[in-house]
Amino acid sequence: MPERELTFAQAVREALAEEMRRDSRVCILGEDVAEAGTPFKVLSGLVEEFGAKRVVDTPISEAGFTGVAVGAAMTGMRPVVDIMFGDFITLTMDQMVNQAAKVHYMSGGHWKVPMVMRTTLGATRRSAAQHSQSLQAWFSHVPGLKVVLPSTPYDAKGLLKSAIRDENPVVFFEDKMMYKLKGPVPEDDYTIPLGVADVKREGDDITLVATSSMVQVALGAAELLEKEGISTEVVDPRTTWPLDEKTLIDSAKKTSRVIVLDEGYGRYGVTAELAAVIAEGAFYDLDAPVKRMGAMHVPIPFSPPLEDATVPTEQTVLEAARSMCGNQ
Amino acid sequence: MPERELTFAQAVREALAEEMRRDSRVCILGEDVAEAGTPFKVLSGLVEEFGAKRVVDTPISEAGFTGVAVGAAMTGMRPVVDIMFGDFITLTMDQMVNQAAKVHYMSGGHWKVPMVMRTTLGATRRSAAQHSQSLQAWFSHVPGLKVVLPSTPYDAKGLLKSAIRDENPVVFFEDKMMYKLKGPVPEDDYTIPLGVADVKREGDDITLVATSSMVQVALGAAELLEKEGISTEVVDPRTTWPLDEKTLIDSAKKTSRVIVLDEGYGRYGVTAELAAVIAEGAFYDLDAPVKRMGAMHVPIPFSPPLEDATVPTEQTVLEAARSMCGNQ
Amino acid sequence: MNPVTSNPEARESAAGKPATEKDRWLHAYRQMVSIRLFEEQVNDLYTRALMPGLAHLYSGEEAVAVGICEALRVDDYITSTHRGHGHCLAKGASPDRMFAELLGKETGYCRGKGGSMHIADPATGNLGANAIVGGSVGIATGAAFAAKNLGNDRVAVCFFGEGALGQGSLYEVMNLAQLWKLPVIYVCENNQYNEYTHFQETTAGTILGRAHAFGIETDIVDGQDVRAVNKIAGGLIKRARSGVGPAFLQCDTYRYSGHHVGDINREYYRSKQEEQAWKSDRDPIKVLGSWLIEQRHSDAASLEEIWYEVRKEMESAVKFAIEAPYPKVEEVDQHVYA
Amino acid sequence: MNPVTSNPEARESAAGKPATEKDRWLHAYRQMVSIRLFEEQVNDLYTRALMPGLAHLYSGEEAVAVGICEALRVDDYITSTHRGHGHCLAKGASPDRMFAELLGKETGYCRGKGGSMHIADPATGNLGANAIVGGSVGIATGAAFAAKNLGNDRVAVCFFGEGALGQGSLYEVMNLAQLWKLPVIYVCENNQYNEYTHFQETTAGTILGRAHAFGIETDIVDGQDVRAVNKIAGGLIKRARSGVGPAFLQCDTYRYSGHHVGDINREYYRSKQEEQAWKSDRDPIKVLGSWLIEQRHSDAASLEEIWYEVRKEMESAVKFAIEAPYPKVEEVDQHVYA
Ligand SMILES: Cc1ncc(C[n+]2csc(CCOP(=O)(O)OP(=O)(O)O)c2C)c(N)n1
Ligand SMILES: Cc1ncc(C[n+]2csc(CCOP(=O)(O)OP(=O)(O)O)c2C)c(N)n1
Ligand SMILES: [Mg+2]
Ligand SMILES: [Mg+2]
Repeated sequence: MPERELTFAQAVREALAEEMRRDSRVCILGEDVAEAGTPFKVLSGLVEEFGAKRVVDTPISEAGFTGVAVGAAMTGMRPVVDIMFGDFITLTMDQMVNQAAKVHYMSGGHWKVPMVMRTTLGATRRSAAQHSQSLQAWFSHVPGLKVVLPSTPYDAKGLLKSAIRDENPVVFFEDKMMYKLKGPVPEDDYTIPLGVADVKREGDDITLVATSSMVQVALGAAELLEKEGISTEVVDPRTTWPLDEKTLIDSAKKTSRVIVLDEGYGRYGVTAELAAVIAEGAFYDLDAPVKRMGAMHVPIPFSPPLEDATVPTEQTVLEAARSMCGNQ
Repeated sequence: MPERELTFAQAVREALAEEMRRDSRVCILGEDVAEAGTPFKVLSGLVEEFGAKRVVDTPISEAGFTGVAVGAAMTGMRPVVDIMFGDFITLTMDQMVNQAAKVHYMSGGHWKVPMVMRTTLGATRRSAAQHSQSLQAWFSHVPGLKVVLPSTPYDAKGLLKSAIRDENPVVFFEDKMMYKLKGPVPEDDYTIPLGVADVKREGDDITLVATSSMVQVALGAAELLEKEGISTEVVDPRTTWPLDEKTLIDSAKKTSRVIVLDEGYGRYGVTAELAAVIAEGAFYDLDAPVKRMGAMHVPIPFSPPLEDATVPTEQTVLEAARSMCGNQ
Repeated sequence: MNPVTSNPEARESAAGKPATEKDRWLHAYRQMVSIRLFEEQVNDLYTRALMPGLAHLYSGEEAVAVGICEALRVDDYITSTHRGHGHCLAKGASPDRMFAELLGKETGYCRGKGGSMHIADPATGNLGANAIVGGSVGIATGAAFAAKNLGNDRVAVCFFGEGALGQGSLYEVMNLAQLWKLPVIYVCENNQYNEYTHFQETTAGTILGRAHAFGIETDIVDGQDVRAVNKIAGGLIKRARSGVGPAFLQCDTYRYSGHHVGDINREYYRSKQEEQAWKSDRDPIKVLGSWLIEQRHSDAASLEEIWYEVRKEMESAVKFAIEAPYPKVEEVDQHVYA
Repeated sequence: MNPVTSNPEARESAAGKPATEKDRWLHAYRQMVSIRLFEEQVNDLYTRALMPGLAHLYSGEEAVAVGICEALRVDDYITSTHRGHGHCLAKGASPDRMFAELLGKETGYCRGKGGSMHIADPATGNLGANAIVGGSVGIATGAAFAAKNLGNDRVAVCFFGEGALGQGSLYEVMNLAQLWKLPVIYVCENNQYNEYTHFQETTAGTILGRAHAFGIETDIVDGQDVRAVNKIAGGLIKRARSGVGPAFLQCDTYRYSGHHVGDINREYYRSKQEEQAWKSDRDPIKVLGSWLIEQRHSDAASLEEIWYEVRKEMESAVKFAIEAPYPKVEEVDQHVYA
């Protein structure tokens, strides 16, 4: 029997539906999540199955309904909030960082906040500076939060189910450009633990450590590199926190050359932490400095030729890898 | 004539007073900034000199008055907003990141936002998890913002004057524990350019790159190391963005051993970027991996013995440096 | 091509000089037609796949932007929204540079860096459209703060959809504006929907009560009647300019199209009949046109002529934009810092 | 030592069983005295440099917390503020574990990790004090959301100072609460000052108008009269519990001390006369005491006896806390994740 394929969006929806069937405390809060199924149509059909009490349309009040989710999570629900564009997490930082992330600790372990925030990342949709950011570095910086960055439909389903079952606040970033990407997704009730990296492709000459949207870019670049005789390993941390340092470092030790890729702004971003961890852990094995590739340090421009220049592509990764391997 | 000494708080106040005298467009907005002169008393006396139209008490509306400052800056004022505790920047992220940082770029260079946000950082005041954070990494991650971390009264005055004269939104972090620290401050109208690191102490065996509160810790550790025969260089980037990479890398090349120190959470924080930059730039000169020291990855606890364990101290830096230099 | 410079009546009225009743309303008519036909072109560019991304059309709501901007001076400020083309045009922007911006071209208002949702224009006091719902309420209030502090007598108008009533920052800044008696007018364009949800499902209590709570002067107007909007706005603007303080104006209106150009099948959230009723009974351009004819300020043929002229203008503006070059890629990291 | 478990009347009243009028108000009296004397000890710990950091005293405001919490069940929820000791005690927390928390000790409610501003206690439905002004409005509303969805009939009370009216999130959640008819009561403790600024300088319009805007049931009460608070709160809580929806209660009150224990010289923002007038004319404990005596529910000596007993209790609670051990340093990274 051929493996079943789902799109990334379908995988997310299936994870939610399965968890909502399994546990009546799971509910969804967000703007246009019900009949509209979100502007990206990721949630289509859920309100029909679970009703408007569990798939709840909210006003445009990101701080407000995120705060409500924190309180609801503390008192017996398992809310999943939907923040349409990752750029709008700016409005929820107090609730996520000063409240959700700290409640368990500040209460000496008494209260828990089992909630999930689903939001998006990624540029190149011609949506300009306020609808194109990839701000996962901020949440990754905050103790008390977990941060998930799925890169395939398979991972999306398994990781989202783990996130919903987790007893802590988890932020789940979905790449908008990936919603239509297809891939095999088992019908089973499988979960993928948070904090375990995945080697998406094995190789010997160079490691590409990539998150979310950049995993597909890395895999594409690996194909091209293969033709040039460069064997490329692609490692996907899958969660920036908890971080599976060992898998990253082991791969770096094996290949001795590493490029880290993340679609957030390059400066003070996810790539900095990953590079620092690898540079420290594989110090004596590296042949060259770890190279970082992220979004250019500019607000994302609207104009297509400019926007395209801000994000790493298969081509720019290929060139960087080639030059690192001395095949320039 | 002996050099004049001021406290850090006095230096900040003097910079503000001088700039307000020089330029009538400079005004201050914040909670209890007028008669109370802020809870830290940093602004005492300013309302008496400049009046309540220029030193403006606001309601407890961080998002609101930050937004007002953005608009006022675009239309001819040069506002300085006061966010009492750095933890409250969570409430201003949309205005700072989606608005202030992007207005110039999104408008194709037409509008400018010459504003300053002054806020605080630092733990060990027994203020617990919501009043002790050092969140400079977030703003450093955002193109369009500049981020200043003064470590001495002298730097505070010179850097704040530059920040106020800058045509861009600048975030200025003051260490609460440093307000009473004294140091020489000239009476002149001097400025310190943003983006120029300062070698606070020269040395040959190891480099401590430290920001804000950690500079004093690094200097203290350097004294102790001196007694053990380890010559320590202390480099203060002074601004995390723009970042003076060259001075950091040059020092690393010289000493070949580096510890980076910042009071923010260690994970995905400022130390990650500084370490990554140095590991890349001085790759062939480093004798050991760059070591990072930041706040422990926990919400800051209230209990004194616990809180004290979360932050690097002279002693822990000493030990790390000692072991790095092989003098264990 | 820029209405502000090309149209003497507009200049005079903007400068506070009384133009004749007839000239004023004919100008308003032309402005509304400009917006309508601008949006027609935008939709066309989208369906022809010539426009990158999406856009949110203002068709149906023209009387709000025009009624209010006709009561403003050219040096007064506005802030606008994701549905901002109407505000920009009404405040005096040129269609050619707007289209260029929508196509990401170098001659666009923002050199292509902003796109549809971020058009800004210092020359007409346009502080910029904003893609964050409620994102500009602080900016508009800040412009009013500056006007008051710098002692010029400018006024700032903050346009926002009724969806922005969900954003807490609106309440924060209304409090500040009233405490400090700032010359800012909050204009709530109640087009009945927040994206795909009727506003009554997201709005407890009343819209005006939200401003009234802060002691702010409030009013409500039929947003399809440009003369009514203009009259009420004129009074509130005069009041604000004189230093009495802010105001909040609810304009009831309707967007003819989907939430954005791609929102085609929308019967799950509103009926075709409802859309049709607004278009046939309450179209702002028809309403003003009938009045102009009734008053003998114009006749059907002359009005037709305006449509014809504006359509030509829009066509050539689109052509200008299509032919314009993209910015050079090297520009990508310019304008990050001033 | 825990008032909830040690005091049968309280348990009964909390369980909804009617206690006698006399017993109810004597219990309320004791609760208010507990808060007053707790805060006396806190100030003392501060001046003796035994307490790390600062604390915000509730003295003067006792009738609000007690009046409201006496109308709640033990399984109802509250959220509290930086000035939270009164809410915690009124909801049933034990002074000993509270003092331990204030000193950062392992036996504290939060194992010393929270301190004065973060006391939380699941056993009494206390979701936690919050050091972010307005930071808990979402949490309280969320607890009400859960209560409604889980079909239990709990109510959530959100205590906040009038300074929190400056925070936009309050308006966001009041809208949600009213739309969804959630069982949450927003209790605005108007003690006249936001830190060092009189609330009239920061509050345009009216306090009640802020909730009225959303169609929320509102009321105002003399926050120095515990019986009045209790009566009005009782009605609103009953209403909320029955599913009718949220309410907003303004309690006018006064803090006797500075903003925090270190705020000693405060004449630049309020006069000694003003402070004295509230203390002598409107002290909530005196007000209730006089009534108890008038009604012959008690006499001066019996009331005196309550003070004596409570003082002893507080002294031993402080002693417990001082003698308690700090948490082990290894605990520092426990409880980051559940
Ligand atoms: C803070 C924020 N949340 C959500 C969105 C997504 N969004 C864009 S427009 C819109 C609806 C806005 O409705 P309204 O304010 O009534 O304006 P209209 O589109 O009707 O003109 C939403 C939810 C956004 N841009 N910003
Ligand atoms: C968001 C936020 N801004 C500022 C502060 C600093 N702060 C602590 S208490 C306080 C005043 C609060 O006044 P009010 O809400 O009336 O409570 P009260 O102290 O009078 O009980 C301020 C400004 C804070 N803790 N949180
Ligand atoms: Mg609308
Ligand atoms: Mg108060």
